[in-house]
Amino acid sequence: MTTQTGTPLVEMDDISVSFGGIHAVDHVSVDLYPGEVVGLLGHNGAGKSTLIKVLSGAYQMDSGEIRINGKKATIHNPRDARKYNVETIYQTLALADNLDASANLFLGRELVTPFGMVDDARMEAETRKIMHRLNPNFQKFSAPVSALSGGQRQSVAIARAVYFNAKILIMDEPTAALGPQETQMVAELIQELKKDGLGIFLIDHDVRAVKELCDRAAVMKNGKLVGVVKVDEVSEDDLLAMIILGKRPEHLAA
Amino acid sequence: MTTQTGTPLVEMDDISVSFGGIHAVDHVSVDLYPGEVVGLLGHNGAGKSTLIKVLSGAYQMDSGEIRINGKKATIHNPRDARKYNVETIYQTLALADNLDASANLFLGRELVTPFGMVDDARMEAETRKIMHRLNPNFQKFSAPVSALSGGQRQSVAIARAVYFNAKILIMDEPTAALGPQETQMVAELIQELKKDGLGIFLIDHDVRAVKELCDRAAVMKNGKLVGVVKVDEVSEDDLLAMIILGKRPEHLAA
Amino acid sequence: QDLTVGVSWSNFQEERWKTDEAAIQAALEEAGAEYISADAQSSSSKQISDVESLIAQGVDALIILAQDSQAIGPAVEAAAREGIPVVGYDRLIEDERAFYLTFDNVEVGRMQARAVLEAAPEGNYVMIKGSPTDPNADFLRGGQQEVLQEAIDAGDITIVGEAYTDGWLPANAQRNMEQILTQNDNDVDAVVASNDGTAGGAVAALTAQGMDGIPVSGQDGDHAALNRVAQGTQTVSVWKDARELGRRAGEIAVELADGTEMSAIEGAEQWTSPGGTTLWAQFLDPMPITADNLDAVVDAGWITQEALCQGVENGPSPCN
Amino acid sequence: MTDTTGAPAGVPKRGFLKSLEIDTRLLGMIGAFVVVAVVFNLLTDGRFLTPRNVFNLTIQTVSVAIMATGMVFIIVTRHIDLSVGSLLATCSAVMAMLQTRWLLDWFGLDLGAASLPWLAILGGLLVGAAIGAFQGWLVGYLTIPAFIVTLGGLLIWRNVAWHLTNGQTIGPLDETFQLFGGIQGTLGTFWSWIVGLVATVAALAALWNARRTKVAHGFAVKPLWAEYVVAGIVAAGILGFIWVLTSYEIPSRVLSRQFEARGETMPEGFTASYGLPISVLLLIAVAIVMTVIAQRTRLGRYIFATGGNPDAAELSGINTRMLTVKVFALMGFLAALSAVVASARLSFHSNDIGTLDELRVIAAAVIGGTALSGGIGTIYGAILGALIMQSLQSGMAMVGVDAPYQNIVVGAVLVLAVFVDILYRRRTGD
Amino acid sequence: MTDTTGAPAGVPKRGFLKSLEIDTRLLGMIGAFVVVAVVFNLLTDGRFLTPRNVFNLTIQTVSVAIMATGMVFIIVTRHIDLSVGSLLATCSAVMAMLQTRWLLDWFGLDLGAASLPWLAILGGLLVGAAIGAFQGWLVGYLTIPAFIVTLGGLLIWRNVAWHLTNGQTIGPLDETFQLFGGIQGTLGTFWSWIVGLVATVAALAALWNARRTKVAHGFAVKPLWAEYVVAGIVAAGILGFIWVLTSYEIPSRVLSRQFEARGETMPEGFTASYGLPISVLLLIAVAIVMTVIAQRTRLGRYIFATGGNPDAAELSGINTRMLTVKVFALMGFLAALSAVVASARLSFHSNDIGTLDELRVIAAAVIGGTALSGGIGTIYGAILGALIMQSLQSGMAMVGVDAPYQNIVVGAVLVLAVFVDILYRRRTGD
Ligand SMILES: Nc1ncnc2c1ncn2[C@@H]1O[C@H](COP(=O)(O)OP(=O)(O)OP(=O)(O)O)[C@@H](O)[C@H]1O
Ligand SMILES: Nc1ncnc2c1ncn2[C@@H]1O[C@H](COP(=O)(O)OP(=O)(O)OP(=O)(O)O)[C@@H](O)[C@H]1O
Ligand SMILES: O[C@@H]1[C@@H](O)[C@H](O)OC[C@H]1O
Ligand SMILES: [Mg+2]
Ligand SMILES: [Mg+2]
Repeated sequence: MTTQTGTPLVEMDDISVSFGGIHAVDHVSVDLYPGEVVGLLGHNGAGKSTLIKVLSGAYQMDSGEIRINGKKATIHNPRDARKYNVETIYQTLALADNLDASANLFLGRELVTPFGMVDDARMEAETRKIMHRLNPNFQKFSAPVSALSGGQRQSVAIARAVYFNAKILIMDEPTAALGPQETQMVAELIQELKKDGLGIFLIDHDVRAVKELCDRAAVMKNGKLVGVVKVDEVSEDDLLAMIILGKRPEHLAA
Repeated sequence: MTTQTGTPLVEMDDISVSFGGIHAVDHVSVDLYPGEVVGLLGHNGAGKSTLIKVLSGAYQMDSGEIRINGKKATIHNPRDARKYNVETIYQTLALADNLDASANLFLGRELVTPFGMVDDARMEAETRKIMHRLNPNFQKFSAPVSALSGGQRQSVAIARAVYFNAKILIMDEPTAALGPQETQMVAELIQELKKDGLGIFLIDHDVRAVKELCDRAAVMKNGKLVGVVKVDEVSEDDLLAMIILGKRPEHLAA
Repeated sequence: QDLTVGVSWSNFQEERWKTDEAAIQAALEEAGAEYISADAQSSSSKQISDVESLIAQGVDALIILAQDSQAIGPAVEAAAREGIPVVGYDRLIEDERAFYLTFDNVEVGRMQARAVLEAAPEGNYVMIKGSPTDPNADFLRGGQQEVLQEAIDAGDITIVGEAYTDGWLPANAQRNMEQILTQNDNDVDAVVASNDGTAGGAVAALTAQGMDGIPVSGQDGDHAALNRVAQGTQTVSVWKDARELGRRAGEIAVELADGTEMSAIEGAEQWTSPGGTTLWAQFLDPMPITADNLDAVVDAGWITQEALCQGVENGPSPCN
Repeated sequence: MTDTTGAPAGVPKRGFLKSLEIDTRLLGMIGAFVVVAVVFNLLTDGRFLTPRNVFNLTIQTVSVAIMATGMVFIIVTRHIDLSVGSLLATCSAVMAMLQTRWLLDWFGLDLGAASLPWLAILGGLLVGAAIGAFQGWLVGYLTIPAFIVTLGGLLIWRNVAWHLTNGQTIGPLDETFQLFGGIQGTLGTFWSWIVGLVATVAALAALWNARRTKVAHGFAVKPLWAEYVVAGIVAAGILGFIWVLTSYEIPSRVLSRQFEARGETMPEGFTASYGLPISVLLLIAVAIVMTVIAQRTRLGRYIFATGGNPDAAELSGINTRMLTVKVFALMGFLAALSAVVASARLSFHSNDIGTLDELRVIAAAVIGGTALSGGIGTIYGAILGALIMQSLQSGMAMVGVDAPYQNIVVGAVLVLAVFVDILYRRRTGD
Repeated sequence: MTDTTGAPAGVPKRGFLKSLEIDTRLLGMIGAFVVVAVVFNLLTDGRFLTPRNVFNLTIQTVSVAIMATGMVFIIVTRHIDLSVGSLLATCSAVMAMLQTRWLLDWFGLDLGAASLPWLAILGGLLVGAAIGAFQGWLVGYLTIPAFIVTLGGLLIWRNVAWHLTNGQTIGPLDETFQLFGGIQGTLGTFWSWIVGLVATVAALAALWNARRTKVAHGFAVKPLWAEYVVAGIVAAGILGFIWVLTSYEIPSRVLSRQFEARGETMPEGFTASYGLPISVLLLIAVAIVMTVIAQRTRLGRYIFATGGNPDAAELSGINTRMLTVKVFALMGFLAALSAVVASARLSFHSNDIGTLDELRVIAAAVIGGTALSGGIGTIYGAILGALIMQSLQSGMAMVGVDAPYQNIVVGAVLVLAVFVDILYRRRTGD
């Protein structure tokens, strides 16, 4: 199916998750290589968010196995995921509304002074640096993030995910709330991170964007994996057909 | 600027809103004719949501005037807006998570029996009908909407806005969470509603979609109106330039 | 035939009631009767339920420590319906069908004031009252006033501060006392406190001003209070020997259950309450315990000499 | 809210319980109650489950249960009311003063006048609703958190009551008024059975009607045999309850006194029973009205919607501020109604009336499955919760557990009940 | 959290207050306090603001204020603790029993042994922290709402205390132990000034250091003159407070007794003052430690993040369950510390110690600006809140207002304070 060689960065093997009887994810397997972007496509409620939340530690899987660099990984909570350098940009952003951008950016990984006190000044300086690169318009450094617009908040969430030397990045509709300029910046960012050898799972409803940004695309329907395809080998319409009909395109069917 | 004739359905005239010193919307005027779709574009935090929330009664304006069918409208809260047949699909959806789809759809406008009791059975039957048209896959009628996926929830929110003979429809990024098939259905829906003579404000980040669906586009930057253009007279790049540079394209500048 | 006697307590917050309970139990055991009980936790409503439940358990006689002398009525009514005799314990029950066994609360108030007045015949007085929601607080205060009235009219004493103590809490009494002292620049000569807990709070406030030793009253014979009497920081604790009261209550309950008429109870007298109800009653004498008669509580086995004299040097007998 | 299941019609095999479509939470609570009752019955040599004790228990439960139904709405809308005990005291004080002093002074009515109790009750209910509405206004319009408003209320209203009565016990209350207290006012055997039969017929008709509506809209219905089983259980429950209450006979002493009072002599072997107390009838009426409000009216729908997502409710055009006023006013009204029952039962107004009731009422609602996070709760649950708590307390008192230990047990049961509820919700994925 | 303003450096004109960058909420609360103080001072002919009464007030405030600091963290994380008063009683009972019975029985220590009070305090603090941690575990790991857990705790721990002491008043407590009570243990003039000076120097150094850090990172700083004004206010505040406390002279009655006890006679005209009470010093230490935790440690950051958005905190890798345990354990520890102060002040343990303290503590935190919706609150606010409430109660007691009316005023002030806070937040857009 894929011609990548070597050990995959992530292997999600036969993962199942159900919520009180509903099979949200049903024996799904996908993998991800370093420097690769894998798109996750599917209708609403297909199980995309649920699948990647297993990897980011937000949900527990009922069965299946996750391997990272070929070794079995045990991820019970977001802290575990961070240990494996898995960073996530959630669909819901996951920001503490009452804290400012820098406190959110460093949440859970605060910089501290030699006495173990949090070093707000240094964190704010770092935040200014990274935000400048990501969103030069961003100025609201000392306001609580509740005062930011949807897109500004998203910028903070993205900054947080990329700042900490992630190896595996999960982006759940990262540009859903973004304007065209910001969307463009995210696209550039993804290219850059790719070059640095990160593996990226990208959930996006925009088939065109997936074709542009991703190497491979995994399509889900009703919790089941329809198939994983190389985006170069399929057309936008092929992808749409997979999403809607839940079948691999004819010419790849074998 | 626009060649529409007759009384506009909605005139928002010189509207300003500020939050503790921040001018979120700064002397903005837009109008909307029956059977017309006006797109609202702008970077994140440009003030789009704030502007339309004034019309839908969620926020109060600091200054300015709203006219509906040429008559001054006083909209202090969402109830007032409903009186003017303004319906809104909010960016945050605004569903009561603990109620099922039909209770949400009819929220605030329940069908009642002759004795004034709410008529759940009739409401569910109605809901089944409309959801079938909008999203044939939708089955979860008796589950609380908290158990629905993002897209399923969005379907409910859309259904609610169009069911009640809206005259003015506000859609704040209605397809942000939707899959391609669902997005397509919303596009078709917009066309249909247009034909019925509704006026629609559509906020969307996707310039291509705006060009396809809208008659005119209003672009905002930093709370100010950059300009209102007919989408036929501008290219996608023109629109992007307006969004990013905050200037009307040269050939329309006069 | 085995008798069962039910006791309905109003609460166990104050230290004394455990002693009362032990005494009642002992008396009942001696008479071969069974003891069952319920605690209303300071709620007159719960007390009605408690009595109903005791009746449902088939008691032959009831002893009731009423939370509220009037609101207990339906409980007495319920007992009467079943022909079960009732002993009103310690606090009045306004109902002629109940036998009243008590130390008179108004009398307790009088005793408190009397002892303080004796120690400080003139000067500025502070009245630390009980909980505003406990009717007893006003009975006590009434008794105190009776005794003090004459001296007040004569201008010998002046009441310079007066405060209810929310929930009888010592901490509240302490704060009120501190504020009254501040307000009067310490120009206070005696404190009439309505029970030992509030007296403890008042004494703590006085100690802070080096004023411990001025007359202070209390009641209940709490161990800590008797210790203060021995130390000289409290003048009087009106001791209602709960063991005596408990013993009598047990005995009377058994007699009534056996069909003895109220009038035939030894020591019973006809008495008319301030509310105008005439009922059969027996009054035990409360005993004001001062430095002069501390031996009484030790002799009675109420408190050990060791506990009474803890930290006391050269005190009154028996601490010398 | 809706009680149709999502499963497509005609699923071949369903479990027995599933077919009955009875709320398993309800079953669980009834189960818990049965366990408590049976254990205490064993410990008290069968005294706990005598008609007489059941009669006592229901009477003892009424006052807290009435308020608990109102607390369900309060908690569902994400608020809390810590003032109910104090509010009860103020209403009780008002009613007591009205019937023993004020009405006499103002209108020159005589003690014992027939209108006296009714005017007093009316006054009390008005005061309760007004104070509740005022607190609701502070919460809804001034957006002060309910916790604070009612914590303030807890302090204020208890002492207002004290002020009104000058700290005194007021009474005895009017004879007619006392009928609401419990044993002082009961329906007797005949009328109890009439009420029982009417209730049974009404319940069966409601079941039948619900089924017909579903069929009319083409929704799935449960199998007919299940319908009959449910109907049977409901009928048996209602009639059984009446049967137990009518089995508690009036002590012959009381009867003979009644005959004496009428100047007759009691026939040999004459018996009569108390039957349904008026206070319990009042509770049942409150339960039915509140359930209808919750499930069948817009008000109820809005209460639950607001609890689920206040912003969404507001954006949907619900006047959530006014709603808050209404919910608190209703709570105040019910507190006043409880005050009637509580003070009638004491036959006096006492200073301490209602003390700590806020804790009991909240505990009853929460044990009954009302979620503090809002949006979830049932009226029957709250009433059952109150009944379970009362059974525990009465049972322990009968067994002779010391009050401090009783409190420890009640505290532990409260925590445990909520924990079990959480586990249950997690399992069923609610 | 961070205290830099977002305004770009060098904005030309700013108002005076704005330049000082002093929290206007703090100013508001201090203003409210000043109004209360001045009004009572007028009503009491100048007695309210005497050094003596200020001294009393601070002592009376300590126990509630210590717990209020812990309650801030509890409420910020969107929880509530209704059990603190009962917990205080249990800790107090444990400490009283340890020093008067158990330690004597177990280790054969003698009454008056030097280690006795310390072992007792240690035991009490451990018990407090352990019970707190247990409640936190129920809340954090078993996900039972804190309202329920601590409502259960309210019932349970008060009665556990009763059980431990068998319902008796225990005391008198150890002399050394009593030093924590307030007036029984004070620093005297000399040491009070030493403490005052050290505190002043430390505060100025902290201000200076904060400025340096900002400059180093190139952030905007306030003008130097503003820096000096703030420094001046801080120094004046600290030293003024010490000055007031050291102006309260020990009544000569007490002094002469002390001389007598030492077998000396008091020199003519000899005076001495109390100075800073140890209990107040303890409160100050608690305030500083808690403020540092809130603003400068990860624990504090996580507490506020969790309050702002619990899900986000969890997804950010914060162990919010463990955090809950820690926050409740801290609350338990502080309740035990308050128990030391409260029982030492009474000089004995009484059954009902701490009754209703939960209300006072929550009220103090909330009056001090802690938002019940979580994420917002300050330590200094809670302490000021406690002080304002205590001033009201003590002032009214001085003026001779009856307890019931005091409660009415306290209830009304609580509601009013929160309302003003809401208006303030709305205006500043927080
Ligand atoms: N916490 C939950 N409890 C119950 N059901 C859930 C929960 N989260 C998701 N589901 C269900 O699991 C299924 C998959 O949901 P998921 O959010 O993974 O879909 P998705 O592919 O991300 O959809 P979208 O594109 O709309 O975000 C849906 O049917 C949804 O209703
Ligand atoms: N409730 C609020 N309080 C304070 N500031 C607000 C509030 N809502 C919006 N703002 C501010 O107002 C400005 C406009 O926000 P708005 O949500 O209208 O932007 P938008 O154009 O809808 O952006 P997006 O595309 O990200 O949704 C932003 O700077 C935002 O920070
Ligand atoms: O003995 C006292 C009792 O009479 C009163 O009612 O409550 C307080 C007790 O101290
Ligand atoms: Mg998703
Ligand atoms: Mg927006």
